[in-house]
Amino acid sequence: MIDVLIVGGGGAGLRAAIAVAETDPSLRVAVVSKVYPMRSHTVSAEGGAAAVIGAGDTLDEHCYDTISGGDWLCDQDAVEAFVSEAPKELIQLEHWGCPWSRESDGRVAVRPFGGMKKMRTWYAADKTGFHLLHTLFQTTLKYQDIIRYDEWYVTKLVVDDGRVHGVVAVEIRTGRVETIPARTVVLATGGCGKVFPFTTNAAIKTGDGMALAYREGAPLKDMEFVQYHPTGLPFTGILITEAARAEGGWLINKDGYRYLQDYDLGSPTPTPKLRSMELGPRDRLSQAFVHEQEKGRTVDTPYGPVVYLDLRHLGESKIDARIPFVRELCRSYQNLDPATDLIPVRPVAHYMMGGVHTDIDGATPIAGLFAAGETACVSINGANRLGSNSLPEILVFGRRAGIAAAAFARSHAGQAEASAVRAQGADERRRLERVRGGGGHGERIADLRERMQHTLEGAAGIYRAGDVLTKAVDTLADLGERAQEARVDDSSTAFNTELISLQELHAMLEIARTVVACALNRQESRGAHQRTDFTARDDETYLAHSLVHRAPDGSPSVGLLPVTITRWPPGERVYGRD
Amino acid sequence: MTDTTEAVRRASTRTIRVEVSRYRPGEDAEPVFQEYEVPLMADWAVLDGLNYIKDRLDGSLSFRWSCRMGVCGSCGMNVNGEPRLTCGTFLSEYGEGPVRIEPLKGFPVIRDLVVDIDDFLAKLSSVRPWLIREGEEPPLTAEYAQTPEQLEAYKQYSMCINCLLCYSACPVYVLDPDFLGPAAIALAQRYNLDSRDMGDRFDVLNLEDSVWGCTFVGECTSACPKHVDPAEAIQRYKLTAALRSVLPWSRR
Amino acid sequence: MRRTPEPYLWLLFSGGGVVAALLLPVLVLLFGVLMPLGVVDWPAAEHLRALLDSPPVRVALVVVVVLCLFHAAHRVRHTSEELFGIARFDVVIALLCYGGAVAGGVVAAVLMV
Amino acid sequence: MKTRDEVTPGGYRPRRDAFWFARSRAYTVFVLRELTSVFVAWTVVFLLLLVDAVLGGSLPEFAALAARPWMIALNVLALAATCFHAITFLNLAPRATVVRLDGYRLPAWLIQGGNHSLWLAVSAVVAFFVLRGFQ
Ligand SMILES: Cc1cc2nc3c(=O)[nH]c(=O)nc-3n(C[C@H](O)[C@H](O)[C@H](O)COP(=O)(O)OP(=O)(O)OC[C@H]3O[C@@H](n4cnc5c(N)ncnc54)[C@H](O)[C@@H]3O)c2cc1C
Ligand code: SF4
Ligand code: F3S
Ligand code: FES
Repeated sequence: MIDVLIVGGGGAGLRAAIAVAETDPSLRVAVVSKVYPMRSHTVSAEGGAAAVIGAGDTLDEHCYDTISGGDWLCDQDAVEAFVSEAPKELIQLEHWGCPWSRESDGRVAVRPFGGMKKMRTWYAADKTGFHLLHTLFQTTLKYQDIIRYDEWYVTKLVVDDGRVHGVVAVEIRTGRVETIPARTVVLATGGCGKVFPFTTNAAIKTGDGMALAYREGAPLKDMEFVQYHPTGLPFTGILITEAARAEGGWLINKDGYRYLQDYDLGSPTPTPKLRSMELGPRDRLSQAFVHEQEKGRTVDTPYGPVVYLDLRHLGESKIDARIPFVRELCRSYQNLDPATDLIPVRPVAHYMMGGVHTDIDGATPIAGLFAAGETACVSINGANRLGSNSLPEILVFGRRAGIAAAAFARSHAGQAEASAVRAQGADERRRLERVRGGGGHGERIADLRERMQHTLEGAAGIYRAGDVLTKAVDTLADLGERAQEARVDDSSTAFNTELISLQELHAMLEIARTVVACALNRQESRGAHQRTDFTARDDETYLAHSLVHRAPDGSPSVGLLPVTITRWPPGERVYGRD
Repeated sequence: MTDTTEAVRRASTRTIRVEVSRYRPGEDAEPVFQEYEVPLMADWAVLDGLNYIKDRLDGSLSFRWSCRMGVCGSCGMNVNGEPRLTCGTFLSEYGEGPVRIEPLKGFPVIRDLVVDIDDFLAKLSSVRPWLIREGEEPPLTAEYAQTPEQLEAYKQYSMCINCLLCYSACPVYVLDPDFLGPAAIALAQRYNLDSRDMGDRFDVLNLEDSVWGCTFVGECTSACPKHVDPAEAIQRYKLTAALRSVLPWSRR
Repeated sequence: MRRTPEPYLWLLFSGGGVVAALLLPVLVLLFGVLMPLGVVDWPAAEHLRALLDSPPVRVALVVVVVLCLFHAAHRVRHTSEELFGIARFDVVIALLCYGGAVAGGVVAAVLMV
Repeated sequence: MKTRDEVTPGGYRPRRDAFWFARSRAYTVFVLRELTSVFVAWTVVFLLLLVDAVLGGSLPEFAALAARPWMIALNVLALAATCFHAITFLNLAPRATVVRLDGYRLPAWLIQGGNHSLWLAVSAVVAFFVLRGFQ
């Protein structure tokens, strides 16, 4: 019997595992991950991690930036906890060996970031997530007792009587389906960017954890808030980090004009100014792109309209010192050199602000079930996450969830395995074996996936409209049914990736429906959620989280939950004017 | 890749032949090549070609991938005889084709293009790849100081994405799977050379199957997509270990 | 901890590699190619003898011979194992290779005293 | 942290490739580099014969042996091999000896340049001592 079973070996999952191992070495901890932990998507985070360290910066300012950046939809108690614990977490990472970039006197260096009033973003060149994840992974190797289930895919949470009892998972390598009983489960499965066609997210970001919890009755929160990052490479969707703008990069349209000045984001200065122009928040920058496109001031390419990111004036040595990965990516994937060429960029789906509804310790409404990281919604990101807040978030709340789960496991020890658990496990095994046995002769998984992605992009992109959303509700429900009959070519038990892709498709369809339902329900514009038919923010009705439950017929049913406001009453979001 | 049908609709009619090694345990005695015609798109990486096959032609093809930006390390395969990251190798590099895709050499094949890397993970942990400190853990109020020069001393060795191309390129490893191998040794050096580390990995590195197994073929370094230069890491440790052996009082 | 002779062998191998690199090409060039071809004349026997008579040169020669032979022995051992996949006979091969080097060293020493 | 203990099926292990060294240019160059050591050994043997001849007063016989065509051919090969050895060995040296001054790493070309200059200097000195004998 596992005491704390962590689903996900990314930053949040590994941080949780270490937290449990450190608080109580007698507990049995396991990490189940569908890819080897160091392949998790945390690895591709580039820009940095925010935490107040420097003199002249205060916790309150970080809180304010986060809350105003989130258009006042953040729970302020959660933000305060997050901001005050973030520095400790980043120092802890340093003590574990993370190669943070340094000042010449040996202190950790910080850089500016979008929407932040102070320089507080720690970075390891522009491979912050890579170094963070590898440091965490290598540190976990120290804890001999943590059990790893590498390349196991969790298909179901076993929940009985409002309490979690473990998971059902497939060992991808052998195809064996096993029930892993556990006193507590921590979901740390990351985001769901793959519900969109054009995304910075890796293939594995399919929202599995959200779907797992949602199917068992846990609500999802704020699913309409999807972040578009303003600077993705066309075609691949590879991210050009915000650090490129923080180091002084400019966004220009086809006339070479720094167009952000036309969208209430301040006026251009030669060197970057905090909370202004290119260092405005992502939602506003991505929205500005859409307006430029409408004005015909973007450049058409085979992969859609683009604007340019101009780094040429930074010079080769600064680019190599601060953002070498940007140069590496541009060279290999775009065949250009940012030191001499303009980089074509366009907004790209990047981050899910919403997720499994949890309290400040990662607890969900299902007893024993916790969630942390991008898969959870605590919520500190509100209607728009600030760049570099997510990495500290996975650490702070990964740790909190781990500790809370450990406490829960201790106080609920000695519980026997229920027969209901075995029955659920057996049902799930039969279902999976049926699918693998050549079940389904309908459409191809890839076709259904593309239909879903396009439906979602059309309905729940940067701008949304009620009528399109309404149509999307039906399209997605229909796709959900067709996916039950999807064609599976692969009947092998060994490393059957098609079986996994189908499970991921089911999860994504589940998530996509909640995104559309929440977007339809929120009749206002706030942060990353912009309705063309309700253009104003409406604090009267919608200063509240969306909470979506799965109805017995599988359709999402949306309600509202008040936002926790402590010290920062809702105000106007001001960028570039001070 | 964003959208295959879109892209393919815009495509020219040119295609390229891709020969993929297929192996299903229990069914095939040994791998066989299967051929597919894939649209030859200017921007397509080899991985995009494989995804095209999986999505459109044959859903039963198995391979690993994730980030599609050269940083997760999961898509290493043997492309026309060379170990490559398939997300960073472009079909257009192979002109008229054909392109031959095989699993990474030197590892047991689990299925099609998927190899067993558990042995590498065990090796990775064996070198104690974490920061070793002595004494009390200091409070979480201040970082350990480290100057940019001290960072530079090990930075390169910290860039390894565990893609295993170096193992596949190293004839010593391919002949002798017990060899600790380039990436694991480079990682040990990453910590050895970190000014914050107080540990000592002499016991695991100064072994016949460890640094002394390397005959300095140097192909690990040529294959490495992240410029880690494991060959250098190993030779440097040979010198360290040799000096330490003759001068027992000299540590590091 | 398991003790291994490899560090010492490697030091001998490396030292031999350096010595061989610095000295051998010029020596084969002179004695093996240019003189036999008549491009340069053979030096007088007495001159060479005089050179060899100086004790430092004698000692140096023994050292050079031993190091270079060790270098060769080490490489031949590893390469033959890799080339023919016979690493399981390592002990025998090592004995043969290093044994040869030691024998060469003994011959040199005998000549010199 | 450890992986879950389970016996998993072995998977397919390809047979040993007997001709691996012919599979890529780089491997072939590597094997050639290693095989220079055979000529290093030969050169040492040749020099020992020379020393023996000098000390035993049979230098003319030795000179005659050395002038046989097959002997010259062998020594031309030995010359090529020892030069190849010298170049590769001296070029690779900076990989093991990373020199740092003031925290900055001495570039490889500097060390290699130094090594090669040393090689030339030593060769010149040796040639000088050997050839000084006949003027
Ligand atoms: C390109 C890019 C750049 C970014 N840059 C930054 C940045 O500079 N700063 C910042 O703060 N944030 C950044 N972010 C956001 C941040 O990286 C992510 O939000 C964060 O890493 C998520 O971490 P996680 O631990 O929640 O999930 P992940 O790292 O995504 O891990 C998810 C884990 O769950 C496992 N898993 C998922 N489903 C299953 C299943 N069904 N069964 C078993 N295991 C499963 C996976 O194997 C994986 O191990 C960036 C994101 C992207 C995409
Ligand atoms: S050293 Fe280079 S080739 Fe080897 S695993 Fe690391 S990144 Fe890959
Ligand atoms: S290729 Fe192999 S032999 Fe050594 S230098 Fe690299 S590990
Ligand atoms: S897919 Fe991640 S490295 Fe290629």
